[in-house]
Amino acid sequence: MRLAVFTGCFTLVKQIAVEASMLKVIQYFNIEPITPQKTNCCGFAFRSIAPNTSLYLTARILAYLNTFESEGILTLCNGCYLMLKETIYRLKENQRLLEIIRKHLKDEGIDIKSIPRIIHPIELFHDIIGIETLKNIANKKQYNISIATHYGCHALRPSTLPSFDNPLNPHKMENIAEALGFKTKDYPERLDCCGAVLLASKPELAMKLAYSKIAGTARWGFQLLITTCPYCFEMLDSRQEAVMQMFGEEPKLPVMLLAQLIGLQLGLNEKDLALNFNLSPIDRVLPQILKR
Amino acid sequence: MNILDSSTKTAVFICHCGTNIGGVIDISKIIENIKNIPSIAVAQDHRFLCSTDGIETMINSIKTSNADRVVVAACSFRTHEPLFQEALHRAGLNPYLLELVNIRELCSWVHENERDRATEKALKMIRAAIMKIQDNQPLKRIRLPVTPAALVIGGGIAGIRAALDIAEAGFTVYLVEKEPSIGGNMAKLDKTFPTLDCSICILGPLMNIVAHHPNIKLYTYSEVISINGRVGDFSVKILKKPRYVREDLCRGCLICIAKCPSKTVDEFNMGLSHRKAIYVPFPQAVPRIPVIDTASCLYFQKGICRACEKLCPANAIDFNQKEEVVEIKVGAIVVATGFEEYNISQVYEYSYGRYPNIVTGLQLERLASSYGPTEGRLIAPGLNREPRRIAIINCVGSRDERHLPYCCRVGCMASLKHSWYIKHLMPEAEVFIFADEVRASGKGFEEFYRRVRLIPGVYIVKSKASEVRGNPDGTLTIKAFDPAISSEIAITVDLVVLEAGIVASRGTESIKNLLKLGALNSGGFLIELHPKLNPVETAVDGVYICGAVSGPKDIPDTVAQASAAASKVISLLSRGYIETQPYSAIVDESRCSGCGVCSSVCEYSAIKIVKKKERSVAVVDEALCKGCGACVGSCPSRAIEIANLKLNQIDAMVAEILR
Amino acid sequence: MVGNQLLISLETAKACYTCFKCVGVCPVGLRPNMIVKAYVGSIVPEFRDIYESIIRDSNIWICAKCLKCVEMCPQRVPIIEIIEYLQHVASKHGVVPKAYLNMVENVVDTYIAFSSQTIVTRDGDIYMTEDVRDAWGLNPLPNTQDIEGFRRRLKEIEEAG
Amino acid sequence: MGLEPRVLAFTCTYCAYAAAEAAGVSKLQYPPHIYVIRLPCSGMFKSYYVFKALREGFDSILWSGCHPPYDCHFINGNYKARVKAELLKAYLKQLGFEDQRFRLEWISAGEPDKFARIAKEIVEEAIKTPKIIFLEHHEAVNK
Repeated sequence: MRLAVFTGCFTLVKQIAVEASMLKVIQYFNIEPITPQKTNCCGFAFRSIAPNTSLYLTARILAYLNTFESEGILTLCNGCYLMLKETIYRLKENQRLLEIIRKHLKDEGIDIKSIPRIIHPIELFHDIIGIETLKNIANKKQYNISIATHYGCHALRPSTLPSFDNPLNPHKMENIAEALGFKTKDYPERLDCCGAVLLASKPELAMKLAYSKIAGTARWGFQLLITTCPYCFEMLDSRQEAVMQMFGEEPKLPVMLLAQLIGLQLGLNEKDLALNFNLSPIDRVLPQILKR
Repeated sequence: MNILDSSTKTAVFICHCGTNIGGVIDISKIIENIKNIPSIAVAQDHRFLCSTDGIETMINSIKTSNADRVVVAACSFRTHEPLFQEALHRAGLNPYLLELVNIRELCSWVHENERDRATEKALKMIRAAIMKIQDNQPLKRIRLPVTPAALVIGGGIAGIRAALDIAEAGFTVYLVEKEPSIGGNMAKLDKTFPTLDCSICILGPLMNIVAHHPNIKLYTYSEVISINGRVGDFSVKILKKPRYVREDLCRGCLICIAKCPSKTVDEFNMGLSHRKAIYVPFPQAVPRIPVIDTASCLYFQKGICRACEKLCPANAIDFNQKEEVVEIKVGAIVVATGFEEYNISQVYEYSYGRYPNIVTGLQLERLASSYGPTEGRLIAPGLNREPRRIAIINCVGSRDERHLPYCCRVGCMASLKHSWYIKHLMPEAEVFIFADEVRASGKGFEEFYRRVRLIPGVYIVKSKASEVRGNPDGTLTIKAFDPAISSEIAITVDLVVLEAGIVASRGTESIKNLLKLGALNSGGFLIELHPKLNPVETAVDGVYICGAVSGPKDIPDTVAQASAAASKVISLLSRGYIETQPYSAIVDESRCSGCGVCSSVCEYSAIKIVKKKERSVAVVDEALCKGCGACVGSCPSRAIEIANLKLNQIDAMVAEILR
Repeated sequence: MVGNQLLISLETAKACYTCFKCVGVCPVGLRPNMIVKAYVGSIVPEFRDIYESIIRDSNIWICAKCLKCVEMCPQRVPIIEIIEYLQHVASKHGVVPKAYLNMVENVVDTYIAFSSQTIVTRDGDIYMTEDVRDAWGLNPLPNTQDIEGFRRRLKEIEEAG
Repeated sequence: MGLEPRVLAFTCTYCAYAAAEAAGVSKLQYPPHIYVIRLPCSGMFKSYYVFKALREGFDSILWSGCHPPYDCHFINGNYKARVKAELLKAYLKQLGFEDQRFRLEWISAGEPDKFARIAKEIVEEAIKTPKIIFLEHHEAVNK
């Protein structure tokens, strides 16, 4: 299976672990990633200030990835995932704008010829690679580690767009963690926002949201939090220390990417999974997971 | 037929309906136009044709002009057709020589902003009707007898009230209830708003009268499985599920229950407690005869135990009882299958089903009830202690486009009643009600609202609660915004009560299918014939509905409807006969080839192929024919038609509209 | 609000029956119901002031786009579309956080919203983006050779309205 | 004035006609080009009605009844209509009529908005569709 991988700007420049770990892991499952050299911003930042431009930027990605033979686009970032899904829907609604955009795309020698399947990492692991495959990897091993799942707002919402899981009560990430031999439980902060959208414009507010997410999750006694989105990872992992310090607390919640967790189970080494970029205290759980 | 050389004389009457029609359509223009049609004997308009004056004018005009056909352009045939038919009768004409044109619902009301075109359309509609009526024939209704008995489906307060009223009038009533006892949802309530009288204390006596009434035959633990026939003559099959306890022998000592070793979830207590495998749902159950639940009985599951059989002093336990089908004949049917709570675990933000100490309104009724799981002490499930702070959230699933678009009509009052319960049981408790609106429109409701507001420790937040979240210590936090103090609030409580939306009970759809009642409203409710004028009648003659099966209702409204349905049944049964609709199929024997296709498509077996003078022809039994027209569609020779809706009449209308 | 289909039909917005559910659920303390009301009332002079103050007020930009209000709204009011519409109007009046403009500038200059930066490891080592990408065998950042054509097309698209 | 185009709606008494009346009660506005004929049941379907109306000059025909499977007041008239209507659709296509000339719809008594919506749609479609021209016999031969 060939999948075009759309990394998104933030993964590209900052959360490189998201891309590195995902590429390594999916190759193990015989998925051939296509990593295009040319790319651009998905347009999320333009949503309200220049709506047409934002549509054009996403359409450009769709058209460019159209030039590769692939069975779908794997988007590593929740924001990009929403933009790609939403743009397909919007352009279907607005034929006039679609024609204008196509004219500009043709200028560059690309075009939206077909509508690709937009794939979220959770969907990839749960539905394409499949729970049974993951169970075989785990090989009935059980860990005494309780995992909190974090889907991220734009992976699920809005429910008006097609979604890979129940937007108000998702369970696929839990299924994956359980298949890998971990414990999960529902917790009220599960679908809360990490605050990343506000990172550039209102950093203090963003930190406050991240704090209530981290502190709220930690009080349920989880040993590890997993996510897939580079922004959520930035807020919950990379900035955990700063966030907690702002409220006079110590970082306490180890955070890992879903691909990293699966990669560890596959026996991939820590460098391949770029685990040295996880700034949260993952040393607390890492030895237990590595002890296979 | 060409109206220019017509020998008929048609009278046309056009109603203004105040401004409903006259405000949009230029009626004088229409009158001018149709006056020129030679067959028109008289063309008149009237401000309100349905008024006494309108009817008298109509009769006089018909008489003086010697008209032999009448076209009335007014409103729906559903509202005034009988009235105008009666007018024809009084004017000496057969009532089926009337053609009613609906220029209100189908024209003036839907084209309010296009007066000219609406006028043109109305004119064409009226002219088409004039063309059509030239071929109308006088028709006669047939009288058929009525079986003097009624079936009532559902043994809640609505079914009980209806059954008692019909039985009191002297007719036999078969009352069918799917649960082991009658009583329905009202038996689960602790108290009723706004008077706070004990629910079972007012329901219990009625249940006992039903049980012993000479005219009522009670089938509990039974279901209706088939209904055939027509108004006045329904045949109904009732499936009696086996109780495994013989009703004729059981004395109601209930020793069997005390000795039964097997336990399962108690449905009557809304899953908040356990009952035995042999059980009566609640102490006041009618009949007070236990039922064995085979799913949890050790004998049925594993072939062991039989303790109840050994210990029963009356030898009433019979493990060999079988299902039994009873066939009855009735003249009328009342559907009173009631409501149930909406499955609110789908309202994810309120976390129902995630934490034990979140209960529905009906569950709180059981918790507060003296014969409930905690015998009247309010205990928060999961915490196993009395809650000190309680939140009540209204409109859970109701008034919500994602779930139920309609108001549940009882939640507001129930929430006030529930806060009263809580304060009554635990005067120290604090109660928070989250309601963006409190709808207190019934008698005594607003007064009750004020009374509850004044109770110390009851706080009403005038907004919808946003979310319910659990805390590690088992308490729950409600997030909301209080507009009164213009601030976000987070209230931590021990128990959350969700006033769930109301939907029709689970069996309603199958009853609808058995009765061919057509569509359902959202929420699965049955549709009344007319929301204002025929609230307890349905599209099927002889079938009546009452109570929450047609939409959410409180107890007074339910009881009023039940009595209304009963009085409809009584007037039908006491008249003793019905008149069939006369629009039956008629066969043109000169064209009929006797091929029999019509007979094969007729669902009512009304058409037989008969040999007449060496030829086979179709013959219609008018008593069986419903006038559906399936035979008309199937006939290859255009030999069978529906009376007063013949092919050439439709042709005439088509041609006239296009003229 | 993606694409210039700006005018969200009043009918869907007017479905709001002011239950305040969106306010209670908003993690940043916005008043979505007030924004909806201002949008609905923007044609009535008495409500016009609120509408204008919301547009001038930078508060509208604190929306974290978590979309919780949209999911919880019992009347399916497209709250986020209204907020983004008002943000659009505000940006037309020059009210827009600088951070957004920075991102836009970056995209116009380099195709992507962020420029290369420092990345820290758990051991305290500090690298530059390009070095890390190279070390892990990942594609380099996009080449900005033909950025001029890209810029021109962005301009034309937005003007096409 | 002038009501062009013209659309004919055959409705069953218990569902579609009830929906049309309910649309009136709710004052749902739709174009006046549509005329309603009330039949007892959609099962009275006869291709003759449709052909006749098209031949006489109607632009589009709507045939409407109760939702399958259970709503039909006469047990299964809607199924009878559906079987014949599907055949007719195929036949009309062969004869060169556009698809939008004939529509079969299920509209329950509780769906006045659906009736109004369909009425609007079908009239708008009819406006877009060119008039039917029936050739006289000799013209057809010459072509």
